[in-house]
Amino acid sequence: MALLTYREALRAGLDEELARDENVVILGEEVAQYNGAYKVTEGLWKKWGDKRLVDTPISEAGFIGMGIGASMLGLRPVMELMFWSFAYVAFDQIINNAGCIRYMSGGLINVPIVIRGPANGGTSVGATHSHTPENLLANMPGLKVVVPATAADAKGLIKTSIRDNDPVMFMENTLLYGEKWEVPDEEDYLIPLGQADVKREGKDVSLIAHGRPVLTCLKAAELLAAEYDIDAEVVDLRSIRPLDEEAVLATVRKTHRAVLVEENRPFCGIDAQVASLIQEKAFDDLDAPVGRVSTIDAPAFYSPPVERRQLPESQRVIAKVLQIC
Amino acid sequence: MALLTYREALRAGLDEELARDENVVILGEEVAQYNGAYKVTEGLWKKWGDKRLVDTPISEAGFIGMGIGASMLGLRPVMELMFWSFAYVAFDQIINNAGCIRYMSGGLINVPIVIRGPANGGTSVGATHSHTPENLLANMPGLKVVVPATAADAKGLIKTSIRDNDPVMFMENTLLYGEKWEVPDEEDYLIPLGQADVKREGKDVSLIAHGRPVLTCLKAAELLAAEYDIDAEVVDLRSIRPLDEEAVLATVRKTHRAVLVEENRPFCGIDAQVASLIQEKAFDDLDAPVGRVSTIDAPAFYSPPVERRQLPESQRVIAKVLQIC
Amino acid sequence: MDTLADSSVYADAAINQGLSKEQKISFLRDLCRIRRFEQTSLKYYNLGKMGGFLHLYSGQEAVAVGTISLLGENDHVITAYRDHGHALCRGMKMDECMAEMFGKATGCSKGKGGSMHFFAPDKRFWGGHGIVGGQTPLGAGIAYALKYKGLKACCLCYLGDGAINQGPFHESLNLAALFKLPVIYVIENNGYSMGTSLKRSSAYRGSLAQRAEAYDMAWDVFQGEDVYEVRARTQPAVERARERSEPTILEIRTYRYYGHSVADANAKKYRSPEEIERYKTQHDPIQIWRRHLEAEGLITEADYEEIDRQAREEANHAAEFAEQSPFPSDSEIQKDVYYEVDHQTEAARHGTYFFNT
Amino acid sequence: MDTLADSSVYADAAINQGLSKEQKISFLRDLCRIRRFEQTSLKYYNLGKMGGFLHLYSGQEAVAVGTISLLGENDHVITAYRDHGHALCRGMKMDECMAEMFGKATGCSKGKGGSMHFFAPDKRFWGGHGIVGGQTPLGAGIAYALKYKGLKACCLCYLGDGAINQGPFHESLNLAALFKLPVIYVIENNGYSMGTSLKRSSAYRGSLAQRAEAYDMAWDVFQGEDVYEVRARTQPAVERARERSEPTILEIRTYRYYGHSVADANAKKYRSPEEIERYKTQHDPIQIWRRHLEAEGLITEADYEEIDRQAREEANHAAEFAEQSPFPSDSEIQKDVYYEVDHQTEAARHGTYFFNT
Ligand SMILES: Cc1ncc(C[n+]2csc(CCOP(=O)(O)OP(=O)(O)O)c2C)c(N)n1
Ligand SMILES: Cc1ncc(C[n+]2csc(CCOP(=O)(O)OP(=O)(O)O)c2C)c(N)n1
Ligand SMILES: [Mg+2]
Ligand SMILES: [Mg+2]
Repeated sequence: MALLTYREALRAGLDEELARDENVVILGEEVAQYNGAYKVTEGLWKKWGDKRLVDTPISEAGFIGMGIGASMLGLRPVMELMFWSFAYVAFDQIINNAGCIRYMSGGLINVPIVIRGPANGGTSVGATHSHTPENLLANMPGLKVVVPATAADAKGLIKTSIRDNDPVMFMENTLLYGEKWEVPDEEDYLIPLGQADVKREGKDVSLIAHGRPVLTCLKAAELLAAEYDIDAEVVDLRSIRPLDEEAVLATVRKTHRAVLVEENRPFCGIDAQVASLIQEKAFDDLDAPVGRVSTIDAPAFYSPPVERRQLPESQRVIAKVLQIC
Repeated sequence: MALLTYREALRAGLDEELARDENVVILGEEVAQYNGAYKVTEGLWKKWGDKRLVDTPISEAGFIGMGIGASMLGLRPVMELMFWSFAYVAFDQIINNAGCIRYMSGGLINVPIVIRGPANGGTSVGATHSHTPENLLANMPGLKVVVPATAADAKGLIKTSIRDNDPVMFMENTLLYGEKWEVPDEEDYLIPLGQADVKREGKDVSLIAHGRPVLTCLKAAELLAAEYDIDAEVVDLRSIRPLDEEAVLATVRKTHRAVLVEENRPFCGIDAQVASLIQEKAFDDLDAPVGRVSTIDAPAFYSPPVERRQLPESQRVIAKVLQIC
Repeated sequence: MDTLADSSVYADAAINQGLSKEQKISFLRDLCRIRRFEQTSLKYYNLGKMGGFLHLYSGQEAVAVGTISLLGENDHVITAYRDHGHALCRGMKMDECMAEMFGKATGCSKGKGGSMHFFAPDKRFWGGHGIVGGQTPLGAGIAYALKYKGLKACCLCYLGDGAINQGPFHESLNLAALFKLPVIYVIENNGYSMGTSLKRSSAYRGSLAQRAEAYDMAWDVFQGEDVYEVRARTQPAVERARERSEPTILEIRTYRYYGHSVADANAKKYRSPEEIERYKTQHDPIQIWRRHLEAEGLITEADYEEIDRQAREEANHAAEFAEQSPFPSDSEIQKDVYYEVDHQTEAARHGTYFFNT
Repeated sequence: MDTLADSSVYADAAINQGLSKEQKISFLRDLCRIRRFEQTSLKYYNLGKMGGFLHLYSGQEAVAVGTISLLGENDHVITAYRDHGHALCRGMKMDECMAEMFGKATGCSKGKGGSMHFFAPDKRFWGGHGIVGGQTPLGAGIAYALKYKGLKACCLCYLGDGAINQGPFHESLNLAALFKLPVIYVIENNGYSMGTSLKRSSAYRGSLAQRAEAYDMAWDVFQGEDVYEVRARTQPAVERARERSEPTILEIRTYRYYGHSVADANAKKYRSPEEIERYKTQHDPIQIWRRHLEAEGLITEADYEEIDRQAREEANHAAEFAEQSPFPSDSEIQKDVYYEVDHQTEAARHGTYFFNT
């Protein structure tokens, strides 16, 4: 296995899919000549040229809508949002066109697009640039939502997402781009959507998360083991819609306690749905209420040290675990 | 008390606030000369003239952003979306400008706007016109969200919303516009935001809802009483953010069972949050899992008879109650 | 203004000179079919057989018939919610369209789309879109795909005069001009967006189409009541798209006889009855075309009556078909949401897709 | 091109003829203050004292200084994330601005906004906005409020050359022209949106400002390196707004010395070092203005050095102030979200506002 950064793993996935299918085209602001604002697409323009890597104007509604239209004719546009926060200027195109056209046409059309880019806080870019809209998008039947937490998952999931015939919203994390993980070397490393991953086995409590909070949970789990003799299981949802409900219920049935950790703001966050699911389908398995740890409920604070504490830190995860264990 | 339609009650509220405060201005497509697509503003242009009632082009991002800008200088724009479904073309203005400017300015600015219009299914206008985005908007700290279910609530809440110094998202219902209710005659009938209303007292199970599903619950409650001898309490949230958590917990502590009913699509719907709240804060009071009844999870079906069944019907509410009682 | 005389210059245009008698008659047939289809829809809508909105195209028929008549094998069409005319011109059947409006399982979208959402990808017709202006980036995207695939082809993307003030349209114009996309934006300027006249919704110099200059794009503006004129003035744009892969804005002046939708309670308030009457009597696209064909000796009055009768009959038959078709079953609700789920593919083997409560 | 000679026509413009020595020197002071403020920010940014992005305005100073110098009591300003120059010109203090970038409680936004989000409503400065083009409807709205209140005033709304391709900007233009709003859109055309040159992002005829014609709106395009020129060419727009309540687009050609933001790894790839050097030596707004004042005998070289020294000192002092200021406490996180909650009003007595987990 090679040690790759999250960014390199994504790039390798994109590169392989560009090679595999000539209908794959990468569109977005600064993705080509500039090599990507966060360098995910570095070198791809040089390798694949103007047709496959396309720099767009700052017109998210326009170019995402354009990609949706092109996908109806069989292209497979992979569109980069420099930040997922900018999705809101294109929200109608995403919800109503990508999300509804298949349905409204009675299944005559499908929209095989991927929209990808970072969605996270923690880099002091302020309220408008720190949105994590996975809950807003996963609310919409017709869309799929994926949030990889490691380099290997990033690679396996981006490849699957590009091959998927439905619109996939793929959310990355600027704080992970430079982090390294082992990534399997196999020719076609694919991870199916809808499959959670137990990132750490444990028996006392389930920590369920997606994206960077998975790493926070792993850190918390180590501390819980070392300092409190609590053996936490860490489940990475990976894919939000489809959601691996089985895996969620399985871990809860095993540990009987769950703490859900996410970067979403809490009101109607992903973990509201997961908590609702657990209490509905594993009511009798629960020995305590499901705990939640989210971003502290306010727009993103700019000031670096404060923003760090606004995010779900491992200390807050531990405190919540201790509260219910 | 006068018997008014929901539409008339809203209009009376708007009219009174136009009279009370010269900074109140109503903006939107067809609100003035055409009298409103759903006739909510009928007669107001004739009475108040071009300055106070303003027809806009079909530019939701533009005119809502314009209203936000004007509100920073003290105007109090009340902006009609012909359907809340069209909010998505203005989503960035709503989330990032209305929702974040106060925060990013450290409290120097406030945005006293109201955005109002219908958000509901049930009239066969198809997937793109049937969105109920209260969950998406209430996710955002900085925004307030209100969903009145009766004429009296509509009047009392629209007046409060206009006077509120924060941005209020006010969601009405085309199926209710023509329905009649008693509306108090008092000079200044105001209902505070954040106050739920027990629309029917009961002791066996709590039906918690907002908007038109409140009426569905009332109907279900009658049937439950008549046919199953189950005495249901019906709690109308009225305001989603702020949310009357006390009222939710109080009714659950009283009945020990809850069924949540909404028109939202289920994944991360309002009721995911309410279920999460109940299981967290009233865990030991629950005798059964919290049940949920939502719109059947798909984009809105056009065909009238099918769409009716896609929405949360009283039969589905009753079935869910019987399941947990 | 004598429309017939004026338009002789258009009749003589090369693109019209090459028309066969059959083709010309088929245009008349299409004009009549659209009109009769909509009159029948209106009747059943008023009988409560349909839900939602019904936006009638009556009065604007020559725009769809004229522009779409120029298209070939690889050309594509997309439009807004006032889509009956374009759909029929693209070869969709009255049966499937009428059944769609009745909300029946036999509808073109299985009853999931309704009047605003007719689709026929096999006929290169991509809807039918309800969000004002929302289809305009899709139109650019279709053109993008055509160019990507190296086809000499174009996409006609229609929008209303009110839709031009949606931001995504402007983003699309810049993209189309910058990337040289073979898309033709056809503004069907019927003078009103719901109850708002053009002057009250748009600031512009000269014409709406002239906004194209902001993007250094070609444009034209003309009347849309005479199929000859529509074809003659649209053809250069089609050629520009096919041959040079360049976009165009066409503004075609037209008129709708009915209100914005059938539910438009003010239909006769913001426009005078005289104005409506004038259009119906002096500018009706069917009658103008019919007079052309009669003057050219291609049809007699009886022929016209017969064509119209057939159109009416076809529409009535479609209504009967729709009436007799079954409603979709409830099990249809969660179909056609995800391709992979519908096709039970490997990709759909994991996880929950629908969150039923 | 000899800028000084060419610009004598601007120096002689009435609006510049009326300037006092003090005013002219104050412009020099502002130019230097912006430059020094940013150089100091850059230093501390590179030391890791700030988070997020730092978009420097260096090279563009004459645009903010020139345009804002024309404003009076009731006029307003709003801009994008490259906001340091406009903020200082509007009278914001270096201390509060620097502290904001350091994320300190003493910052103008209490450390909640950062570099992109300076605000000073008391100085009629409305930000500092991070979403490209997102401020443009707000600019129309400020103008709307001015008109509503019957004030003879204008709003200057700045945006970049890349921002013109955001749909909401076009919606704003139509609204501004249709409603006759006293807003002046100033496109600060520095030739690039991040790494994308103008030609690769925008299709246009003649100039970006000319897109105004699509809305029958007035426009002008000119160089932004000489305060005289900027004032002389901006003044008619200000008058048009104040006297006739009509909007304008001004495109002001300018240049940024640094990359898009300090994090721009490619800052020297998409532009040649020669290009950057040429601007710095031949088109620097500070040096151009300084030479004017020296040529007019208003200042000596020593005066300039002293003004510049003071600016540097002020900036250093601001950094010290920022360094020594405390960080906000965590209890600040849920403040400034809702007005009613912050003020503990009657309106906030009911319900839960924050959903803490
Ligand atoms: C974004 C959006 N805003 C508002 C509407 C409601 N609406 C539907 S059609 C229409 C008028 C459009 O007029 P025009 O573009 O001239 O087309 P026409 O109806 O005349 O064909 C409006 C306001 C909508 N569907 N979408
Ligand atoms: C809607 C949106 N899309 C993308 C971005 C990322 N972004 C920030 S600035 C910028 C370039 C803007 O260039 P321009 O308008 O020319 O202004 P300049 O930076 O040159 O002052 C981009 C792409 C954003 N902030 N908002
Ligand atoms: Mg129209
Ligand atoms: Mg620029």
